[in-house]
Amino acid sequence: MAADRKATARPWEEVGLTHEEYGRIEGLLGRPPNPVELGLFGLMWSEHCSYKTSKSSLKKLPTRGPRVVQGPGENAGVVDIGDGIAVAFKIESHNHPSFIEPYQGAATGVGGILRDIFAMGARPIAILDSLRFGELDEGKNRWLFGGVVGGIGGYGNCFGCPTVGGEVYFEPSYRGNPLVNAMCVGLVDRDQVFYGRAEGEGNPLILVGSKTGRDGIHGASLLASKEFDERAEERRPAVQVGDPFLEKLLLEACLELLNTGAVVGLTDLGAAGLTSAASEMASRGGHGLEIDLDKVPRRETGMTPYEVMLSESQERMLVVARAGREDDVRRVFAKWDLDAAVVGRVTAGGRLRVLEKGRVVADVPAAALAKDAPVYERPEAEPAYLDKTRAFDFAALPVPADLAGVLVRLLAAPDIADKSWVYQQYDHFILTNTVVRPGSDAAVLRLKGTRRGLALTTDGNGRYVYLDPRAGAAIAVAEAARNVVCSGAEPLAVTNCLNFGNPERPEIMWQFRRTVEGLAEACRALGTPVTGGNVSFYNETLGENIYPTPVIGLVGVLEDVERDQTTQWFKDEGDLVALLGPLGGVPAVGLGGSEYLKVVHGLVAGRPPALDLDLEARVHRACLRAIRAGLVKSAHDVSDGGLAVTLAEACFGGPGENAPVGAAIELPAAGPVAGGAAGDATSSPAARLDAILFGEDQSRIVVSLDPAGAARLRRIAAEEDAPLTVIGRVGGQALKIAVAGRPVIERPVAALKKLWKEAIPWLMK
Amino acid sequence: MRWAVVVFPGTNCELDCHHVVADVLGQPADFVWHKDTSLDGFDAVVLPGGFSYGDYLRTGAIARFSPIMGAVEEFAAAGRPVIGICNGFQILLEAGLLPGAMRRNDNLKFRCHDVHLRVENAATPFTNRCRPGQVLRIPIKHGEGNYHADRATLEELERNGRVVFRYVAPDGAVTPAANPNGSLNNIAGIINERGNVLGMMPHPEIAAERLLGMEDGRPIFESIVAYVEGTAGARWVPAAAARARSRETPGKGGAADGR
Amino acid sequence: MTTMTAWKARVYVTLKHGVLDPQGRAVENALKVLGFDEVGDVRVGKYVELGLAAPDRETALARVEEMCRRLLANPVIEQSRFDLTEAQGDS
Amino acid sequence: MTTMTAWKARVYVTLKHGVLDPQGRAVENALKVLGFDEVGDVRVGKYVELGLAAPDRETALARVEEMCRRLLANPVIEQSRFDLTEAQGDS
Ligand SMILES: Nc1ncnc2c1ncn2[C@@H]1O[C@H](COP(=O)(O)OP(=O)(O)O)[C@@H](O)[C@H]1O
Ligand SMILES: [Mg+2]
Repeated sequence: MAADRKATARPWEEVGLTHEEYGRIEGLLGRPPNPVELGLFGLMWSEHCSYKTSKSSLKKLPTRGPRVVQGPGENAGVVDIGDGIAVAFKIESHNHPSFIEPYQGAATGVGGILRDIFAMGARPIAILDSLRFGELDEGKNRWLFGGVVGGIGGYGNCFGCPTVGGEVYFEPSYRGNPLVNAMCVGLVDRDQVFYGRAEGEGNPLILVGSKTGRDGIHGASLLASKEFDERAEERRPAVQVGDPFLEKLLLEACLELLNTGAVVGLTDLGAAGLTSAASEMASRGGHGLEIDLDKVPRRETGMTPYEVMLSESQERMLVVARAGREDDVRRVFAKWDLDAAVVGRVTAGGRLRVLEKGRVVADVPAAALAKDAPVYERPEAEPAYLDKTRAFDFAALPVPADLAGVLVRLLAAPDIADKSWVYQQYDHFILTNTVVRPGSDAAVLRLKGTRRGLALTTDGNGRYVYLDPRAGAAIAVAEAARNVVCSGAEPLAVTNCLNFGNPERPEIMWQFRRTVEGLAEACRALGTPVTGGNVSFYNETLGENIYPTPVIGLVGVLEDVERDQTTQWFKDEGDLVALLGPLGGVPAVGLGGSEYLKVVHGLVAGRPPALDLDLEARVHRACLRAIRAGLVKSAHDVSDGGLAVTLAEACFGGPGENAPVGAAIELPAAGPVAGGAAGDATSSPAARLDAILFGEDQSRIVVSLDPAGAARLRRIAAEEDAPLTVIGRVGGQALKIAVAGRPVIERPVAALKKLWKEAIPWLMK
Repeated sequence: MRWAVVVFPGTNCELDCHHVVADVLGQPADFVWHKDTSLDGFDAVVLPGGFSYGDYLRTGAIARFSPIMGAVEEFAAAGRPVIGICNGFQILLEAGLLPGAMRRNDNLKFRCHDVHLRVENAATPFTNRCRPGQVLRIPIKHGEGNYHADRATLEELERNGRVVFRYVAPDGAVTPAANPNGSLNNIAGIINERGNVLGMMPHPEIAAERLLGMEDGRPIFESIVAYVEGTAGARWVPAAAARARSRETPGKGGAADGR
Repeated sequence: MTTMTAWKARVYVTLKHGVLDPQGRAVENALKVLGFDEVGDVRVGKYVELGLAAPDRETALARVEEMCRRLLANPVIEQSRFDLTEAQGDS
Repeated sequence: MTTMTAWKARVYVTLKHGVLDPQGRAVENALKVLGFDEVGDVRVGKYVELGLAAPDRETALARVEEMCRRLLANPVIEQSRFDLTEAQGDS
């Protein structure tokens, strides 16, 4: 027996399992596992691979819908968007590897999610990235930020898939544990979707792509299933290096191969390498697999069975081909100068048998690895901090005198400031589909050969979720959908990445469950089923947890991309500016957890903005109808920084013809406030200037339109029962805002834009 | 006419170039794999952008040894049009079909954004549909576009109208701020002595459709069509003649001093 | 005041053993295609030359060592070594 | 048949003097920011290690020389030099 590790009294500990879990393995096998088998279980039953803590909660998410072709459980979700086209998409985290080696960690994160997409037979057409770091005044955070952005660009640019959107936030809570989530979207013919299934007894199992080395053994999976401590440095060799050049060849070879009809199923090798790919393929297909390790092409000599099975070498895929078609596979891969080695075959009976030099080194039921990990109902407890944050009294908060100064500070805050420092390092044009590039609410891509388009976005606000996980998670969905609606698309489906602390702490578990409930509720209300996602626990260093951070990736469809695509920038002098949705103004409804509270008052307090999902849906319908009717020249949702920041951003202009332009805005003292606990028809006396200008009340969109269309817009809003207030006009060089007839802000747009644009480059100098 | 779009391992703008030629201009176009050795039957060759061989060692350094490059050299030697875009430009430099070399961008970052290009020579096979001095808005996306050549080469390029595109401000002024990568003399594109091989860092293929918000790249492809089909005026426009025709010749001391 | 000497350091940075070196592999293949069949084991790394002033060799060694550790090499995937010589002329 | 010896070549490629080195400049600035004020004249180049088989030193030198000329360095902006040692062990 080629044992890699010395037998110890408590063998389960070395592979990160508990004594009970070890007992369960013995029960499933009917004997004690040998060291190789135990290693396989250790990885597959890790939190990262098994979802043992999150599984029961995730069942609450709505996953079905008329357009859903494939929900959670495969390499990626798939939705049908009509015209015979389906979209495959998925988001994944690479938080821990990126903390250890930001460039390679982020790069291999992108590499992994790309493979998930082409494993479905889809050609990747877009990448999005959702990032969280500690604040940029600290050198280490700048280093991480720079490295991660470099790595995402480095991989995506070379691979040749545009990175078209994403988000970045900076909060002290991510200082010891940055978040790097990458989403990929691909296109596939509706009836050409491939699945990661091993079927057909006797069919060959073929390992293609890169050679196998000792990269990342115990890498992603174990790292992501443990919290960080001072010893994190010692695990450094676990870091993998990506080769985007090879992955591009792998993509082309795989797509070419799928066209030959020689393929039964394929999957990518990600966390837990061959072990995970093989056991999942076998258990999904209801078959077994036999793998001969001597056939695995290797980069290094002297690798043990354990190392070969667990290697996380990048840029590899596992193919189940039709028997007799091996040469077709070899021929295609030879053209691309890639390895393709038959390493085994599909068997009856559902066992994963691993051989080395003719001897069986592991023999376990594939489903035991892939499906039979224990499921935990971990204890939960409401975190104590919530008593304090909820009790926050806004009455004691002074209203700043210099509101224009507040606007300037918000625009220069890194959370809100221009992100072109990031996305200019990403090729966002390649594949010639980018109709709306990064910088507007959502990216818009055309779909060649159809009239349709896709709108893509990622959203998530950890601060809101920290203050109320259920509400914060619902807001993330609502905001993502709103961004897509503003761009002219109908929200279709959601993928999500749930980044949390250590779930063995009851407070984290409480946050996690409430978050999933909030997601489920919002996805139901907005008609956007969840087709997949990823859970990343143990985002904690030395006992300090990150904000609970669900990140939503949302895909929307434009009926007619030419007609409907809409950006956030004001277009023409003389256009009307209108607010679709409530006016806001009540501090307790809109200021909790706001950027204003954080930047100006140094507070993270209150409850997140109240969200009425029914109102949200009505606003979306009204906006989309107005866009499709050709009434809307620009649409921008109100989010971080509130109405004043939204208006300023709308004035800044975008690429090409969208030059900066001013606006004159007249706001009433306060309107009726939308639903939510505190907000029930509270009348104007409670309204305050800071809440009117910087409150992040939900369900709001600023649109601009030709005055000739005002009556029609009013009619649409009334029919959809969505509040609508005309608040001003586009024109001039300055952004002027008056409330109840009193001017409160007047600044040249050029000056505001300069501060907004230069903030991040200046910090990164 | 028939277009060849050459694909090296790691090329990734081949679909984009093919799309523009075939779908936007409606021209016949084929992919040519780098292991092929012939360009017979083609009238124009595109070396698209991307990361041939991962940009390992140096950009274009390995691709230049691909079997197809022999055919590209012959094609060029026969006076037929070859356009190298971004990585294609880098390959042409490494192959010695164009003079000079690329260094990393001066800020060491990959840069993807629109730039403005001034057409310095409008009488080439690649620019005959542009006006002399016309300012085009076309994006760049590269990490190594910092053009370098020794002084003598630079002077020769400037003197003979071989600097075809220069990075400029939107109003056409040559300024340091308009230079995205540190290229000498703000050079964005150059042509060989004979005038039939162009290398440029910006990507005209992603700026050729109204729906994508940029159309200034299309005239470059249309110019090649006009040239090959003989509707560009003269069938062949040598560089010196091109200079004479161009209303606006670059300043004597090179264009670094603006216009 | 101590008198300073001018030193020249040459730093070689390579990937650690076992770390994938895609660049090395690509260069090796290219060399073979060019007919250098006798070549193997190609690794590509970084080479940094720098000048520094230090009162004595020990100090110079310690400083360069520190530069490697803090900036020039990425200890997660790279290793480094260096030579140190006294600079001739004004260097 | 000639007997072959295993050699190890270390190739150093740098930008020619007079060619501005953006990477060198960036590293120099970064070193200064980290407090290495005594540093100057930083140049960043490439370092290639390779193994080769050749009957004798002269042949090995000539082959590596040729590799540099044809592939490893771009003569327009770069210069290269190399060391050659007999490889120990099986290398
Ligand atoms: N990490 C990133 N990668 C790519 N694009 C980004 C990134 N961060 C922000 N962006 C882009 O910048 C713009 C503004 O981002 P953000 O303020 O988060 O938008 P919103 O609040 O509308 O979701 C968006 O177009 C977004 O896609
Ligand atoms: Mg938005």
